[in-house]
Amino acid sequence: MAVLVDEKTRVLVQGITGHQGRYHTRAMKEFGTNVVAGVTPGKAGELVEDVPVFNTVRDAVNETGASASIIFVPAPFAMDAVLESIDAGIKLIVTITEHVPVHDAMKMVSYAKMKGTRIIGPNCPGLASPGKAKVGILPNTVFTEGNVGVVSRSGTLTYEIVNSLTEAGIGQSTTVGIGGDPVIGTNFIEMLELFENDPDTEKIVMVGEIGGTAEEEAADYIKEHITKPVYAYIAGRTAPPGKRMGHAGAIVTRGRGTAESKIRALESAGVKVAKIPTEIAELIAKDL
Amino acid sequence: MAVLVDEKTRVLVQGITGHQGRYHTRAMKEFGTNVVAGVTPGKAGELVEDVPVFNTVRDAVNETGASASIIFVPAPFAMDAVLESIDAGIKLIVTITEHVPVHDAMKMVSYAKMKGTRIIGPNCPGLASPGKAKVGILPNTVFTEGNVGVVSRSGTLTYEIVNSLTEAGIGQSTTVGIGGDPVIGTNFIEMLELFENDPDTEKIVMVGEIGGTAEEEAADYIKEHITKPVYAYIAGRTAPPGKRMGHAGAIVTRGRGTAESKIRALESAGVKVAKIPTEIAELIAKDL
Amino acid sequence: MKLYEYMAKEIFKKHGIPVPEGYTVEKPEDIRPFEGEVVLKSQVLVGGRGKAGGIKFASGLEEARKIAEQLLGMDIKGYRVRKLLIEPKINIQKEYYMSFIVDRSSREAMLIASAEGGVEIESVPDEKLFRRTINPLIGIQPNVIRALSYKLGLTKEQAKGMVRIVNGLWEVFTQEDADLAEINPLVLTPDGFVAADAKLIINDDSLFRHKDLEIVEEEYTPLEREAREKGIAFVQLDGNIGVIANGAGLTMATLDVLSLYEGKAGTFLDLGGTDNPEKVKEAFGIIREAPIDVVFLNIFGGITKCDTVATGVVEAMKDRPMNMPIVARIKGVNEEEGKEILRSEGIHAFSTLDEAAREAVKLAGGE
Amino acid sequence: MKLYEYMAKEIFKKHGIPVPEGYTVEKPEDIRPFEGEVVLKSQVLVGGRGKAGGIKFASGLEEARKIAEQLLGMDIKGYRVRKLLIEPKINIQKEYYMSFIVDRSSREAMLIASAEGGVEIESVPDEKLFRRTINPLIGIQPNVIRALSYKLGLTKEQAKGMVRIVNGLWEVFTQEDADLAEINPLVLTPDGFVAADAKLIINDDSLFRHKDLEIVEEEYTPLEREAREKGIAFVQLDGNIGVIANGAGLTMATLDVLSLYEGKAGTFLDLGGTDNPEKVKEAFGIIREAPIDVVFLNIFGGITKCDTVATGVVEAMKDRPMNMPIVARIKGVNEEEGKEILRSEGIHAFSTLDEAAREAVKLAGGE
Repeated sequence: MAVLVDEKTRVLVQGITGHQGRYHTRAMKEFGTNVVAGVTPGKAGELVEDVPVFNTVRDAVNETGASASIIFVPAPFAMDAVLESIDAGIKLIVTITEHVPVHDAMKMVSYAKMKGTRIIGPNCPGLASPGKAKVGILPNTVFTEGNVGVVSRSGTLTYEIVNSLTEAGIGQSTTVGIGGDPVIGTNFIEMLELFENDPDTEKIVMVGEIGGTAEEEAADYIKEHITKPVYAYIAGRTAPPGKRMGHAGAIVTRGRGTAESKIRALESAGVKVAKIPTEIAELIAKDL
Repeated sequence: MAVLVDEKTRVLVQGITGHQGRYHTRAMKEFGTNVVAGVTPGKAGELVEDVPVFNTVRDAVNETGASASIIFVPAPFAMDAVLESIDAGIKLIVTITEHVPVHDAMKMVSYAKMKGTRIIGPNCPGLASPGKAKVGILPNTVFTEGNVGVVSRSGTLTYEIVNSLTEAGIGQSTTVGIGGDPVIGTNFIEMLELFENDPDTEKIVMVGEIGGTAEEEAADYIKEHITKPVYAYIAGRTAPPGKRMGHAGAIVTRGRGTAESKIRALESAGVKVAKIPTEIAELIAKDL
Repeated sequence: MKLYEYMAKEIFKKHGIPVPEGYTVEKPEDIRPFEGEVVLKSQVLVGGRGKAGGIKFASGLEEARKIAEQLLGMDIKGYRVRKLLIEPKINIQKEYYMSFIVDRSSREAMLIASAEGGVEIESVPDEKLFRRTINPLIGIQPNVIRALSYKLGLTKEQAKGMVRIVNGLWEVFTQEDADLAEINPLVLTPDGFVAADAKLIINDDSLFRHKDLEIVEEEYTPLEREAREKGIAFVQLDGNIGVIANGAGLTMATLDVLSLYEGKAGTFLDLGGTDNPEKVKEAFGIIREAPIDVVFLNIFGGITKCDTVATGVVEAMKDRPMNMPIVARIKGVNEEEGKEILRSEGIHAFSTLDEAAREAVKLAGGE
Repeated sequence: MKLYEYMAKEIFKKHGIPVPEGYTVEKPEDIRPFEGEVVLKSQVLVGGRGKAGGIKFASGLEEARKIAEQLLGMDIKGYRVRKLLIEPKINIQKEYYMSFIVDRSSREAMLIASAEGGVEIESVPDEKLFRRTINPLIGIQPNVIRALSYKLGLTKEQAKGMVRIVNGLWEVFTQEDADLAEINPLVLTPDGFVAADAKLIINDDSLFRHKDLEIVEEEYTPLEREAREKGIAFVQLDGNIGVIANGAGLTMATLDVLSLYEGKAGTFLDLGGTDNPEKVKEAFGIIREAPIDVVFLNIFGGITKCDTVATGVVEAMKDRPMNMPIVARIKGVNEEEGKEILRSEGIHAFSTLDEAAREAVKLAGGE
């Protein structure tokens, strides 16, 4: 088992005929993912990496039984693509697209909640369950099977950390990049809950960053509900206030969202917080 | 046990200072219901039947821990009252108000779904679990404790049927009037599911009427999911097409929604369908 | 409330849906000179006007006025033609169907469209229909219009034109609180899509926020209209037993039971939850105008009390005696008191619906 | 994108929120004759203008022009005053606070209001704040405005006036795609509520659908602006190590690790997911303009390949050599090839962030 995606997941790629869509369709297939369909309006009948393309998500679902979708559609059209998948009955939607307007993000997240659909992202690298499936753009090479669940607001930093886990012989159950935007479909708490309930996950790694209070809320949740050991790294200790550090969500405003506050909250919840990214692997190795 | 309401339910009355609100606050209390608060904007501090009145639902919830609400607010303001309760965290909202615009009904039902709140109604008499609590305007005198669950689109007709059950010595677990409007918060299927899972309910009575296809859909559901015996009565066999028979939802349009179609569907799902309302009690008595 | 075609078209236009440039006349001489051909459309609140001869074409002013002469005052399925909508004839390339309705099952709106327009939508096979529920909180989204355009086989250019139509009709449906907003046929012309016909039913319960709408009453009989004004749920039927009961479900059930004994109701009158004697008097005021032979009163007293209803009946009779027999069935709270009150007026009250119904049918001459 | 007060007020007005009737000037002589008193408000994108002397009152034209002379060109917390907003002084009965923000926790909007306006909202104690999440699909409802009015202790008359303000600000927030829409103070005058100040931050990602908005760039340094135009995520900092990394999180982590070894970053430059050599060259083009002593390149090759990034670096150097040392840390896909390419240009590439950071700090003179 793993969380959210496994070998039974039937993946649909929205925006499959674009550069990113094509590239990652191949990469996902190479990872072992069962990519069953693609959607690009007007391109029905084409094949991309042997995957049939449809005009609409509903056509794709009807023909292929797709159960999860990954969105590579440009930001102005991303909400529409997500809503299309929700209405077609897709239950997991991974939104890779960055620069989605925040009001669009709020709307699609509310609508997904109403319809019982889980959104990961936007502005996220997606997720990977090594040995099973990947619905995302994470590099295939860094993973190895195991029982550490990883949840992160960042992309490359996550690959770095997962890679160091792999190099230290520590495998992962599922790695999820939840996205760097202020409004995201699935947050730390929701992922922690999934990992807590996943029999294949024994330890949890949480990679946070400055901005918002998601890490503080996660710390409260960990104190109350998480029995598995949690390790964390928080990026942005030295970021100046008022400056957006690359991610739309990574900003300290009006004294809120500092790394110190997050680290303090996590430590008081019993989480081991690493000082540099690669230290997480060391902290876990020590506990083995 | 009973479904939806019992002795632990803490009831809030929205529109408590109106004629209907006052009258039914007393009637609910006489039934044994724990009515803890009322809301009428501008009337905070008053008492109605010893129940404290608040300006807002949130105030009422904070002060009294109200968990269910009953709405007597006039139709133009009913949606706002329902939304106020949803946002204040109320999880069961019984909307007595009739003539709620259908677009308002659609909106509030969608919003309730997003927020995990159950709406009963609008345009309904509410529900009663004899010996426990009543959140509604059903007459106190017709009920007796037992294990028949009753679900109905109508008001007086339900009282008539419940009364005949009581006279025949057949008690009820919970009686729910789901409302006579085209768009309602809780439908037959959802009530059937609740009754199926309620250990105190052994038999189910379903009172339908012309209009829509809710009874046909319920019949399909019964075939698949309901193991308890179901008895039904359908009103409107002789209603002419195109005419709205009192209830906004009771209309045969374009050949859809006829009593014949409903009766046929229910009978083919193994439901015993009575020819006159009081026959239900006889059918159940025969099976005892 | 059903609107006339010309009213619906005015509203459609306001929301950006192209409609033919027309005007209404009530007299043949009001038809203005025109070039080309016009269509004269009888304004009645009933379907099938065309087949009934209510829609005609004319090539010149004289012909148009002659046809108008025939149409105005004509009876179409019981509705008198009082107004004609005069429009230039449109150049039809293809006819489509489109509507939004309230979908009870999903509790959302539903968009229905078809490349087979101009016919009754019920006759179009399911596989040729585009049906999609539209959540009222999220509204119409581009992906839905895209899917619709694929299903209808539109060209790219046509699909672009469709955006305006779908969004416009959604605006009509939601902002005007419609039960139904329908374009049939939606016509493709060389200039794009045009709503050749328009059907709009406004949700009755929302009329309080559409004060600007002209009230259309023609779909009711005079007696129904009177009841409506008094806030009484009343439907005129074609039997001779005048049914008054309390609660819509119970009133329907009363009709059904009468029919079991071969009786036929002439009215459906739902007193509702009231036991206000004034309301009861008003109800009798309505029902005495209906062409019936017997009154059948069926009351289940729950919140409503049987004795107060009975008092209302007696008062109504004192005001103005009924010149026909009254059969009552009274059950529930204060049943005995109610029966006693009625008995004082010589009305026999039964306890069971069954007995009472048989008696009413007998008196109505049905048995 | 932060808007100037005068721009925000124009937008507020469009959505029905009363604002003082003002105009902007860039020269003192453009101030028009007036009666009574005016306020001259420096238009800068930074809070605390008042305390910094950027807001002044004047009673006559001459005085106003004299004050304008002083204000225009003045420096407020690093921002030059180029424009003044001239408004009639308003009659303040009471000051309130109101704003809509994006609430990350609830993933909905949040309405914040307080009867204590005109001060920093952070300084208002929690129990004096009205806070309510507003779902974007359902929007503002009457019950919320009612609750707000009770909390703020408004009279019935005032509560009526508040409806327009809350609905207007919600319209601004949603239709203009705002991150923040704030009125502070919201002033109660004898004529009702007026937005005495206006703050509006438009969500950067939504600018594509607000083409009509004048672009405000002053919140960035010239170099940041240049990076922005090239689509590079870049922040200017006050240290002397120029950090380039791929991925926002990794770039932040790089800054943090440098700081662990007492080094200080002078730039935050996120290459993003790209390994396009052109982009790498552009990044070097930006960073060479920053006042730094060392470049620190930190690449984790996942999807991005180390060798293509290295090629980009080498090409950038060939185009125009850097006159400072470059420390690289390269890890991941095609790591060895990447290192080899860099070595050919005399750049030493480390495998661990730790080692590389120490080296960079040493070269920057920090150790």
